[in-house]
Amino acid sequence: MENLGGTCALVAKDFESDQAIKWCPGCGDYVIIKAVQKALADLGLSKEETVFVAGIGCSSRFPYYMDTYGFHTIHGRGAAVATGVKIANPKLSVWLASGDGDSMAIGGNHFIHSIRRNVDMNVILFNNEIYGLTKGQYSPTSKRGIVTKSSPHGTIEDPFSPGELALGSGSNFFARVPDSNIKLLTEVFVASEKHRGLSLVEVLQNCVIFNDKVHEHITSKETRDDNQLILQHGEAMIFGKEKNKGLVLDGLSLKVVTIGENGVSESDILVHDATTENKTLHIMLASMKGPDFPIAMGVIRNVAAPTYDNSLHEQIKSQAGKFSSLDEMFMSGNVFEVK
Amino acid sequence: MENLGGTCALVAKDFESDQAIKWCPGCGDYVIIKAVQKALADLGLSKEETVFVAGIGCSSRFPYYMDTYGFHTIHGRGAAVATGVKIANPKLSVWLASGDGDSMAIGGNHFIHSIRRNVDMNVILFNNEIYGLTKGQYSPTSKRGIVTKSSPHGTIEDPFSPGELALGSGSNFFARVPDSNIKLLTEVFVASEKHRGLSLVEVLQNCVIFNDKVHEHITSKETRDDNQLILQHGEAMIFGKEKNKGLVLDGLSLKVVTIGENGVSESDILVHDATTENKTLHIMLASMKGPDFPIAMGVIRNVAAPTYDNSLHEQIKSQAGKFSSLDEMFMSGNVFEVK
Amino acid sequence: MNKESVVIKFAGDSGDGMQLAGSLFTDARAMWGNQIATFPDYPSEIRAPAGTVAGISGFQINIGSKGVNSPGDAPDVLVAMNPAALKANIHNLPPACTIITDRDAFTKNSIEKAGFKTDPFEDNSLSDFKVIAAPITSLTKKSLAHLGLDNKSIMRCKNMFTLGILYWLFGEPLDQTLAFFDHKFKKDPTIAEANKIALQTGCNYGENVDAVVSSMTIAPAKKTPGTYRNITGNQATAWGLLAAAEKVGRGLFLGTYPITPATDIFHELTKHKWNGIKIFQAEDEIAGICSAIGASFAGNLAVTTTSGPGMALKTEAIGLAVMTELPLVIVNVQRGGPSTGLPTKTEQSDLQQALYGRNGESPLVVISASTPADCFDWAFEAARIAVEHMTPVILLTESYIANGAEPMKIQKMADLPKIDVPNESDRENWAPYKRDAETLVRKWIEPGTKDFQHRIGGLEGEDVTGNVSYVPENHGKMIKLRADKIKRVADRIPLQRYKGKNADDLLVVGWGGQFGIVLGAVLRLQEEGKNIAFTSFNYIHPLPKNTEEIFSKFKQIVVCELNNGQFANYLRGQFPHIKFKQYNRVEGLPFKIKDLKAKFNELLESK
Amino acid sequence: MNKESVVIKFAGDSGDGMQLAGSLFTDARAMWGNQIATFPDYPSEIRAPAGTVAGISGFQINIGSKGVNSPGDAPDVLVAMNPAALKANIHNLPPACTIITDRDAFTKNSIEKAGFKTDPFEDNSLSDFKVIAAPITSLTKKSLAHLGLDNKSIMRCKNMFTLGILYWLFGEPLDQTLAFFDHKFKKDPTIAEANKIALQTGCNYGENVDAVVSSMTIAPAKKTPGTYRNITGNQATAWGLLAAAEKVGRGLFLGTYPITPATDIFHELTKHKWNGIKIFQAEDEIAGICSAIGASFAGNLAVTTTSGPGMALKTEAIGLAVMTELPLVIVNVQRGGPSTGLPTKTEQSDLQQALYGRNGESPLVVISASTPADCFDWAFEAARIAVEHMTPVILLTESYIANGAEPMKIQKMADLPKIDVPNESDRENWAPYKRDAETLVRKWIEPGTKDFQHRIGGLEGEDVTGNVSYVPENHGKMIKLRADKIKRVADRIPLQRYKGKNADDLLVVGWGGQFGIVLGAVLRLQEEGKNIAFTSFNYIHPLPKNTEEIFSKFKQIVVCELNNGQFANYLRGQFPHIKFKQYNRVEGLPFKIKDLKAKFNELLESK
Ligand SMILES: Cc1ncc(C[n+]2csc(CCOP(=O)(O)OP(=O)(O)O)c2C)c(N)n1
Ligand SMILES: Cc1ncc(C[n+]2csc(CCOP(=O)(O)OP(=O)(O)O)c2C)c(N)n1
Ligand code: SF4
Ligand code: SF4
Ligand SMILES: [Mg+2]
Ligand SMILES: [Mg+2]
Repeated sequence: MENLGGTCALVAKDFESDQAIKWCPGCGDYVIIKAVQKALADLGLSKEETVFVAGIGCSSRFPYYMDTYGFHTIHGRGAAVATGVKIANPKLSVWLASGDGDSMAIGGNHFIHSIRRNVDMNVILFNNEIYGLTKGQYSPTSKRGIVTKSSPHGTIEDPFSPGELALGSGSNFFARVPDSNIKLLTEVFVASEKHRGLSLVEVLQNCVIFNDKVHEHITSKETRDDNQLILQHGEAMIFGKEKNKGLVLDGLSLKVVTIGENGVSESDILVHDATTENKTLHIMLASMKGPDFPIAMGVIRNVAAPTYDNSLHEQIKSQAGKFSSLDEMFMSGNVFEVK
Repeated sequence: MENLGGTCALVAKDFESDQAIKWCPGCGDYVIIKAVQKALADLGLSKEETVFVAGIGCSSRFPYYMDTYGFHTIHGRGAAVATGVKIANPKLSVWLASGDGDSMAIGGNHFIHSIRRNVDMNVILFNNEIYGLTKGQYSPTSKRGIVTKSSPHGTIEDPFSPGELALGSGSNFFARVPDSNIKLLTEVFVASEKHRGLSLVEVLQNCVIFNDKVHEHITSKETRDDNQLILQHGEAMIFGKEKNKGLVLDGLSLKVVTIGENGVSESDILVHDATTENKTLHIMLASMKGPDFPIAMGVIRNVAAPTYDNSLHEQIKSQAGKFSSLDEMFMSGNVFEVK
Repeated sequence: MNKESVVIKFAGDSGDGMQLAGSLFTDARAMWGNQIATFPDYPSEIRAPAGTVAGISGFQINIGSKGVNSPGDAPDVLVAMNPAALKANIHNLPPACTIITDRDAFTKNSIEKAGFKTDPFEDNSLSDFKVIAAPITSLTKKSLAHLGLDNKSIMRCKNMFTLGILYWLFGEPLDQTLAFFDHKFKKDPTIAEANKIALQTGCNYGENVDAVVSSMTIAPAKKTPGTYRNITGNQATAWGLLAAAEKVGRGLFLGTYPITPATDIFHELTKHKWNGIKIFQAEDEIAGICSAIGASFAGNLAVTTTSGPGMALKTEAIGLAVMTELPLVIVNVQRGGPSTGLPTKTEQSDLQQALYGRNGESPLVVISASTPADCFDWAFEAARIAVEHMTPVILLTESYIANGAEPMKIQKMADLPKIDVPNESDRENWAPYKRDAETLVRKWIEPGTKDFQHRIGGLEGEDVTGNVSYVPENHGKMIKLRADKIKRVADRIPLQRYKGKNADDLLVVGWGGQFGIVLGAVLRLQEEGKNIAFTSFNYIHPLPKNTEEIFSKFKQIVVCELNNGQFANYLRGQFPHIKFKQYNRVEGLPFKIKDLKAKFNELLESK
Repeated sequence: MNKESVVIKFAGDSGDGMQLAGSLFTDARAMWGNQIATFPDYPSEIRAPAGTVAGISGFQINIGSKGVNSPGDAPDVLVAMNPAALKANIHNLPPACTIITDRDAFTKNSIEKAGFKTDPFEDNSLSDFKVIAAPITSLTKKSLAHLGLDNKSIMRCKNMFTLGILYWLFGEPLDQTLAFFDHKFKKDPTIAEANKIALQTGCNYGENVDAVVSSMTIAPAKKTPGTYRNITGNQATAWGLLAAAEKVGRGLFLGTYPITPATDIFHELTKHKWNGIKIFQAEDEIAGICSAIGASFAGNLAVTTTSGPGMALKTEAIGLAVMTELPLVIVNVQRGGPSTGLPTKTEQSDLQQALYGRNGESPLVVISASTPADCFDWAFEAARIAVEHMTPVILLTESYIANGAEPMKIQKMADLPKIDVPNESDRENWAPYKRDAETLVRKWIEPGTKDFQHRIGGLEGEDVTGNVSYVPENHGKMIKLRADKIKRVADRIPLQRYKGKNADDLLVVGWGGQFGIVLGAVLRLQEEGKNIAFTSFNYIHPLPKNTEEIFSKFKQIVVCELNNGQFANYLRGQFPHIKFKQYNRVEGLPFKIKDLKAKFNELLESK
């Protein structure tokens, strides 16, 4: 294999594989893959050093559509496979595409442990609050009461909040994005790849067939400005159609205020610090729910911490030289000669 | 089987089975089982309506030593088995005995899901920060850097904080107790059983063989008063040998202050509210770490919420009468006669 | 034309409503009294790209007055809603086949997208067939124009127009289906009206315009008198479990996790909470089975349902159920493997996994169902054995019968056998692992029962007491007891039967859901006067007691299965001195009668 | 007394340091040139109650100048540190056995706790044996009194006092062991001194005081010249993997989760980070194997290690490795089953699980090791086959050889065979599932390699391209290709050998870690002039090509295994026309030579 020399920057389209995409027309996954391809190009990553791993689910077909290395594994185990890939070859940029069922139901254990270990990889959580591929059963992120094929009388369990679960597991990078905002998606994917350690990006994804419009109140043109708070590190937490609403602290709770009302001015509004170790506010932001609060979007937490793969390779280095060869090691200790 | 009439209240000893206990002399598990037996007696529970389920591990031998119904299942799956027991017969008082490896390593998924669903059971997490039964490998709660049989050069991963993981999973009852305080243990077990829904009690347990004294700085006679904050609902968060230290809020962080110094008086100290829905302070308390902070003990969170088992049986009731019998159901819809 | 049986295949895009059209036709014919067998075949993508062969969804029905043992090899009538649907099936059409298709759908574009090089209407490739090329799209539009519906809703009625043509072809009265629309679209009378008009117009179209094919009639089948309904294997499995639970009388618990093609059992059961059943959608397959084991310990009839990869995850827990000797029904609706494999296709390749896929010596009972309707009986039987013998029972069905449908005679609860629950009330003489002398079965105590507190677990237990024991001799004894207990299940199951004369040359052996097809092939050869017999196994482990006796009557034995010979291999282990030949296909599809006949003829000649 | 081989068993409480005493004695005898085989046997509780039979930990050693194929059936010398240790072993002592015991430990209390009804020193029950009842506790105390140690530290030296007696008995020089103490307790010279004194005093005690038994000497064994070391099976497995990884040249990855009795492989490997190996302690067995599959995809030689219940959890992922045709070594150190079973005991009952425990048709390679030392070779061979044939390989060892030790001749890396990695550099002619014409092996590309980007997965893939395919014929073809690829592994493994003459009556067949014991039994019968031969299988699937040829030479074949006949059943499926008899034990213990001899004699006579 020959590198013909000359690096020629890739564009988003270069990351498309030759396989026809088989998602339903209108599925939110289409925008997500476009954004990922754009982000890879923006990051200047090469095809061969990029690996997409996935579990099983509609969203987990992702690797087939990317002209990179790819592994469509088994249901829920993508995070464990990706961990092995990254440890084996830390030079690779490792991405995991996984549904809410794949990561939060059957794959829950690997999800929390890979976050805890802080393996350097980018996890894209396609949260459509439903099992798409198996045709519409409720998932661990489905809202209480939802009627689905497997809950004809409504569910009786509260969902996980992916951000809260991740932060409870020790997450250092958590972001949330709606599938409708390709610009923010791209931005967040770029940030996630730049972050060393496990970066979790929850995408609010629409499944047109089995859970259509589940995120509509957050993402629709009419309501999105009022129902989304797009966080930017170092900027005030302001939102609303008129950009006049903001968040302030009220004891240990958040409060929505209107700038210009009740003497509130812009400088009273909380400023987002994604990089602070203290996770209290990050948890509060991640757990904000409508209708009283906007949904926090963008990078909520982005904190530097040692990565598992790096520490592992450091530890290997620190042990180097203990023996000069296997032959030497085999001969060390209690050996004896037979003549 | 005949009930000879007359309820004769049971004492702790009545809950001991006829099997010889095989834990190592000095193992923290001995105190825990005593406290559980005491709590059962205090609660007035009967032997036959109490079920102990466990996974695999030293601690998971627990059911054999209790004269109740008991099930020593397989590694990590106790929570799932207990869920089935409780749903099948909600009248039973269901307890799960599980180690840090059993619940937080292999059993992590069932751990977070049973918390999320809020199945009414009492989970005792024996946290000795080590795999005891397999003779001393580090566990997901072992502190970074610990040297064990499986980490001769020290571990390179941060542990889970059981309380933070549980609260991130939606926990409504979380308590922490050292294995050395039988009174507090008993109190907390009683509270845990009284709480409807999943109650998680983390016991800081000493493994004399493979991780001796890991909690020593928290539990030793000399240091415990300064290093433990024993929370009581409705009471101020005061601790210290001289009962003159307390916690106050400093923005979104906690701060240790001394009563009588810098103008701090007892009324400035935070008062513990275990029952508030807002989990911000509960998370902050659960995540306090030494040496700057005391370790929070007692019931940290105790919030009422619908239980899974109850909702399930309510839903069953709501469906009653749709058909009067299976025969009727079989004959409903498109049937046809062949003569 | 009066026929004994006809195979009809509906094919179209996932959005074309072929499954519904197929079901309605099936229901109508079943009412008329035909024998029916159906076989849906859909792509594994939710909505694969419209108009491509990969996106075609199919539904095959065999209806007849006799001899309907399978959905049939190849269609006599093909409904192809577009070029891709034609393309996907054309290689499998017998010469005289009738094709009903939408002439409007054959645009240059769509012909290309389907992968045809040239227009099949123009290149002579349809000349072997009788073609009804109705302008379905335009006629449906025209007939519904007055209703003021949007285009999408109108297009959704094309399937009913097509069904109308089919009703005409078979001389099927429309009333029942018209009534169905009124019921189904109660809330939207315009849509009901639209469907009714489309059906009627399609039927008229057949009568008025097209004279190429003569209509077909099929006499009603001779059936045991009774009340019937069409049912899929998955639905029948669910109902069998419901019936068994009522006989056991301790409540039904299902712990499961969705997986194709088993999920419909779960979907069906969850509708029946009115009956008091407890349904738990678990976080994964392991929690599914473990919750069921917990429920079984707590005294419920417990069930877990899955398919191959999910089964793999359950094997550790199955071992626990073996060790603790708790009743448990494990349903594996087999699909194409290995690994994720072919999730929507059929196969019989999980047999070895069921028999052997656990650590240690862990014997249990394995049974299988033969047809969609008898899934009811075998699910019931699985539960009976589980409870009466205190053991996990694996019930193997397969995609082919799980999704296929046929008429089922509805049984009265009172007529179903009773299930003997190993209850115990004598505390004095009881111990957790004390056994019935004859069956070696231990008792099933419900927690909550006073004075019967006891502990069980996955460590080896002492004989009788169940206390943990590391004594070598005890382990040897328990290993033997567990094995013998399962062997003795054979004392309480019926003897194996076979169809054919004793002096026959060739015994065809099958198992599970390929029953109907293999039977069909054998019956035809018997009609041709060949010396051939057939036996199909439902009890797999243990085998019926007379199995060896049957085998020894025949000169040649051939075992037919959709795998590489798993049952044949198992039989070799059981009956080392008997010779078994094999016939195997592993293509994700059911057998074909013509292939089986060819194989059997070859064996008969080679003798 | 000059003996060919002697079996010694150390037995005491877990805290008595029996494993250390045993190891020191083993090392000393190995240096002297004896053949050695050891077998530790410990309770499954960490520290079961002291002084009870359940808490007794054992370590058995067989040392000899020839014919040491196993740790032996029963001890010639028993070291019993207390009444419970005596009680646990007394039923298994041959008449002339020498017992070394601590007279001080036989208090009324402890005699009762051990479960003796009366004091064995007084009720005549020791009269068959030669007893050295030394006052070990008091003499150890006395001899160390001057050192100023606490009581606990003094009591810890009792094992060395006892060892001293043993050294005297075998005329073993003390120097090496004394030097060992200096090294081991470098940091604590007083402790070193104490151990040295205890050893010396014990030896003196033998020499001076006790004249009942004569001392024993064993000549050095005749061995291939070379450098040796004592090694356990688990350690040897780890080293074999290290060696193979160096030959593969792409780095070693271990993904694992602790489980008895496999954990020591992990413990051993994790010490060798200096060699660049990557060790991942996963959250569970599933993550263990899945991380290994990821590492294999990324180009590393990947390994996962476990025991039965962990194996059950890995079966779904093994199917993925089969489907994606990635190299992977899966080590199962078998223990007693089913379920949690007998975690510290030995068994061979996971063979069927290895062969069949997956959904779908998923063929892979299964091999096994025979002795502690040859675990090195078989681990190496597992890796070679995995890489050269792009397949998961299951290596079965068992508790008995995994924890047992014997001297291993140290091999030079340069002398080990090379491993051919299926690399590819020709992009033009490459495709993910393009195969070598002869072996059917696909290429192993490392992600990071430019222009070789590709995607693999668990869905059925198209021949050559690997693109997802639902085409029935393709599935059939792939099923066959995967099976054939594994069959062709037999082209590249050595032929099976056997020990015996062609005209022999009885062929004894074994497999795995019971090799030494079965061999021992056969050799003795051969010495007695019996017509008996022996063959033990390491390659289990596929079998060596001449297997059938060997089998057909013998009148009778008996398959011996520690399960209910799993290998025998497998052989019946492979060779339907050959008759296999069985000899099985499932008691958590290795075979005993005397039982085997009895069985073989019975067969030889019954012919
Ligand atoms: C072991 C196993 N269990 C179950 C399944 C069936 N299954 C496939 S995908 C899926 C869930 C899909 O939901 P999600 O992960 O949210 O992905 P989506 O399809 O919604 O993108 C399930 C249950 C499987 N393939 N393997
Ligand atoms: C499937 C399976 N994997 C691994 C094991 C081995 N194993 C038994 S207990 C245990 C961990 C014990 O640690 P913990 O749960 O913390 O309990 P402790 O012994 O410390 O009380 C392990 C790894 C097992 N029995 N089963
Ligand atoms: S079913 Fe839903 S998630 Fe799956 S491809 Fe279709 S729209 Fe997307
Ligand atoms: S090993 Fe540790 S946890 Fe286990 S019984 Fe002994 S002291 Fe307790
Ligand atoms: Mg989803
Ligand atoms: Mg532990």
